[in-house]
Amino acid sequence: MSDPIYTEIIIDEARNPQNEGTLENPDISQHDSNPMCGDSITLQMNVTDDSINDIKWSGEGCTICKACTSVLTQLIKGKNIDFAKNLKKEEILSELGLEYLAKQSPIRIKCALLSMKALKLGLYSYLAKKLAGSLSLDNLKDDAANLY
Amino acid sequence: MSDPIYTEIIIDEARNPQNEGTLENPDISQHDSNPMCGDSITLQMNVTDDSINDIKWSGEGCTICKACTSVLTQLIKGKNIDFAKNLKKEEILSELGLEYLAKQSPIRIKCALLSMKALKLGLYSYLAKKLAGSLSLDNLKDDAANLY
Amino acid sequence: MQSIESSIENIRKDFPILKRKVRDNKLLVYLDNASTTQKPKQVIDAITNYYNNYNANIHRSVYSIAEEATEAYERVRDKVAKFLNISKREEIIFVRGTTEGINLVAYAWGRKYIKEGDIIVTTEYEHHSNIVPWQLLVKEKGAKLEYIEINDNGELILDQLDKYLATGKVKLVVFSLMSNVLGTISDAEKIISKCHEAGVKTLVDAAQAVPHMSVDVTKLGCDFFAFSAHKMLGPTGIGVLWVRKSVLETMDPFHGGGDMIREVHKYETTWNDLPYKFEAGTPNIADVIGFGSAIDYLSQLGMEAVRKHEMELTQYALDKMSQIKGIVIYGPKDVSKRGGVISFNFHDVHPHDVATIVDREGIAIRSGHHCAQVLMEKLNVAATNRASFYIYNTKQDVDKLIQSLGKVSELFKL
Amino acid sequence: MQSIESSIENIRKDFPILKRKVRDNKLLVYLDNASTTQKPKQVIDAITNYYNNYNANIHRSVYSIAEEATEAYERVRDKVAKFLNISKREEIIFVRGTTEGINLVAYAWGRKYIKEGDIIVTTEYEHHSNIVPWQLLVKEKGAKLEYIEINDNGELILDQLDKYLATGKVKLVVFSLMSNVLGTISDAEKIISKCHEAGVKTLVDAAQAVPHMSVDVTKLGCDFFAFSAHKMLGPTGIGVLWVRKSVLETMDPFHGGGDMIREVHKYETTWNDLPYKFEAGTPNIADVIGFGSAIDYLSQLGMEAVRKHEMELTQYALDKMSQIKGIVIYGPKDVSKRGGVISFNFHDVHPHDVATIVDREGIAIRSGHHCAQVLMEKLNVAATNRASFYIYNTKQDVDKLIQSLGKVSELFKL
Ligand SMILES: Cc1ncc(COP(=O)(O)O)c(C=O)c1O
Ligand SMILES: Cc1ncc(COP(=O)(O)O)c(C=O)c1O
Repeated sequence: MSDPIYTEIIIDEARNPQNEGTLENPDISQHDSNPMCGDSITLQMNVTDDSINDIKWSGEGCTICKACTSVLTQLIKGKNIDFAKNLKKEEILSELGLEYLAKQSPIRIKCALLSMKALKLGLYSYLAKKLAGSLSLDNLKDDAANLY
Repeated sequence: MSDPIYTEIIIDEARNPQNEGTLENPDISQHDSNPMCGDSITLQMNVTDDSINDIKWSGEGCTICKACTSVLTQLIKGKNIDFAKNLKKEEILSELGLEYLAKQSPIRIKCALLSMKALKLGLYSYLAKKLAGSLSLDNLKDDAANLY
Repeated sequence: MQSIESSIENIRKDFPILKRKVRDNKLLVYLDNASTTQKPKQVIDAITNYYNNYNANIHRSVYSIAEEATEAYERVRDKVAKFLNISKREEIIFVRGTTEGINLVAYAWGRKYIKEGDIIVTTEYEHHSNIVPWQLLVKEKGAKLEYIEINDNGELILDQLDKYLATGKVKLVVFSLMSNVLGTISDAEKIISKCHEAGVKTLVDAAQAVPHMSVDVTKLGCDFFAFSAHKMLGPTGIGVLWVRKSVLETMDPFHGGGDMIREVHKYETTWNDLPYKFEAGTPNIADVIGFGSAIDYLSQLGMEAVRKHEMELTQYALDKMSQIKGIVIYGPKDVSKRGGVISFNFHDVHPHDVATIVDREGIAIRSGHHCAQVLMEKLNVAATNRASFYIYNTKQDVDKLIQSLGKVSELFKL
Repeated sequence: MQSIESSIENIRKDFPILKRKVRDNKLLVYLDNASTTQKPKQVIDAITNYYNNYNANIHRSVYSIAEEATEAYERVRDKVAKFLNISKREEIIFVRGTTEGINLVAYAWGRKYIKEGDIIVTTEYEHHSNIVPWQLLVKEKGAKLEYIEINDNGELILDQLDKYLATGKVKLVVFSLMSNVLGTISDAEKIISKCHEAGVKTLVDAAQAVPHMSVDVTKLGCDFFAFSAHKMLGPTGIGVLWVRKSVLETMDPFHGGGDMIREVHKYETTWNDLPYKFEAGTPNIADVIGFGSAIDYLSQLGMEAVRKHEMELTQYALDKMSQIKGIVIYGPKDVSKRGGVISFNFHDVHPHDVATIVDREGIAIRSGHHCAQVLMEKLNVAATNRASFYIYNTKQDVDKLIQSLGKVSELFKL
């Protein structure tokens, strides 16, 4: 039987995830959880000059959740906020060969994208505080709401 | 087509019901209604020396309800309380040839027995007040509850 | 879009119960559609197919049939959204029916926002489910319930709404989009725009409207909107409460339990996203899926065609019935202002007796107060007879009813 | 009474879904019965038969099919009464499920009788539906929620109940008759008798018990008792709340609407007899009727036989599972003290991953918090895997599970 989900890459990524931990005084700290399974992630970021110069995550999650979170943090780290704002779910999924999850498994897709949801919500709160009232932020909240 | 329910007897009894009206100072006055159809009957009685020496009814009802109420009041009037306490539904139904209602029409049976329910409940309240605490009354409330 | 009339034989074939014989071998003529409608085999099959092939609890598990069930369930939410032109799927809450929907609003919104001295306005032609929850609420809160009365034509006297709104105390106006007794279609646009101006929230009881005419919730502009699947070809036990998102977001949860939570701790709990916050416990999965088929069925016919068919039948029936000796017919005369619900009485013959006599011919009409006792009091009757139509009814059905009603006049020598 | 084992092939034939192939053409092995059970064709047929032959609203009309529907609906109330040894049919209220049943108690009894400073006692192994409604209630009333903890064997530490009762402030004790995660069967007799002595009311969540063992409500002696049809071969969307009559009579109505009233006037309303006072609106008629068939099916098998079959399977599974590398199994070891629900975890592999791997073989187990996050916190895990059995499961099903769990150890190199 083929088990395309549990490839060596994913298991390894989840076993040795990058950027696990917490930040001292994060500029952004966003918690989110999946009420179905209990996956629960906190994402923390430091921002300098519109650039995400540090990112850490902590929490509990399944192999898919952890692997995706690890990949997400690697993609984001050092990039500027606009990059993170516009990051698409497909970019995370394709890194791990999980594109088909979006179609085949409406339930497991939530594991894969939980950290992305936290990212979008965290950015939303951060930017909303900075630029209170700016309309250009609305898509972030919607993005988060419509991820899955 | 045969219409065994709407015999001339029943239509006549309902068109010219006996004992319709109200009493001045009734010893017993009991209202009951059928939430399904809106049938609504008040039964009033005067009791002297354990005998029901007057009985009147008022309210709204269908042909079956009115005919049965008329028959019930005729059966009860002048009888003693024990007779009324022990009156069986079959006695009312058979007077009008409606025995089969109990089996065939669980809904219309309520029309036929609404006044009997009021009778039993009215007696219960009356006797309960007189002989507060007496156990021998319990069957009346149960009778009323289990009529249909 | 095809007319219903031209395809009625095919439509009737979809409803197995229409072949049913009742009483002395009489073919069933079902004219109690305002109470509940019959179900096409497509709806029944959808339920059976769920149980036979992918029955599983939803939102909770990763295995194959659970995913299929979750997908199918959530797809119905999208169907409801499309059917009623609702743009946000998360505004749609599945409930048991209109009654639960309205009670949910009374508990989860009303108990939070209705205060002593406030006024809730309802109407004289409401179903009990749009009166009793408000009676309970105003009693608890020391608020007041007021009624918009109806005129002799069975229409709401909207000037009375102005009077209540002018007090500045009204917090909520509730009304039925179509009366289940008189058939009257409320002037929703006017009511809601008056309320908007006054900053007052509106609840629409659409139990009789959604099944019988095209409804656009976005255009309507109300805040709460409830209806039942079983009155529109769907299964019993399921219905919809729609709440405008900005309002829904301010509401406390109703039932506590599984699926409506995000995180439960011993002494504190956080809530799930909308709409799940309001769908506690295992939902009625099979019937939601059956309901989806009912929406498909109606969508395919087209709600304009449904409305047209019913208007024709109603006009035909009103014309014929008004000629029967001793009959009184309630509600608007103009079929463009009413749905396919005809309430009537015979002088001196109780509706129950009428229904029983008609039933002997296999014809199912309803007699009683139709859960509208306030209206009965207004009409000064204890009960009425009611015939109500749907997509599978024909002029022959009406003819049979008329003939049978003639017997009533005869038997009771009217 | 025949054993289930001897007739299992016939039993399995009654469940159409057991022929279903999932994923890569694997035969479905359904082991998520604590979540919801599969339905025999008898239940599905009862629903279909209702819609095809006598679909009508109940309690309201005099025509033939309405009478048939009313009869069939009410007969199920009698079946429930007989199945659980309840002597008064009017104590039985049809609700959507356990969750609605418990919430009904919280609203219609709790809001009336729970006051500031009162204590409600629940347990650490409750389902969210027996925690969250009480959290909401105590928050509203300024009361307190306390927990009976569990010991290492997954059993309630009943001394803690004594401690709470000794305060004299406890008004209600709620507990699950069988844990949906650990399978633990509560010592209901002891709990209820302690509460009786203290004059404290008790609520039993029987969602996991009624489907799997013989229960005698009269003997139990509690005041409230709730369970769901969908966990005992019945349809989704229906369940039962039983309330002792002397308590039910003191309760305010819950939902307002049709059927629960006696007389509605503009400003005051009187209530219908029990149980109708608590069944507002069109009920889930079809599913009540389907539920009746489920009760018939289980009665015919005999609940003792059901329990025996599950004990055998559970023992078999516990023996085999405990040999798997890297596995932890929760709950009592003694099968006479537990139901057929086995929760387990692998060191270092998240339950979601386990369920997904097992699902690839067509095996449906549940992974997650099982709506018991308070218990998860106690067990110090985010989630567990859970396999749960029912009458159609076989030792072969268990073997397949064991084999597939072996693959987890392999894949993750445990
Ligand atoms: C012990 C227990 N209580 C309550 C429930 C809730 O039942 P339902 O979702 O049918 O309302 C469940 C099932 O999920 C359960 O296992
Ligand atoms: C106008 C109206 N509102 C509400 C209801 C109640 O709907 P349900 O009984 O499905 O909750 C009905 C139907 O009985 C109705 O006709």
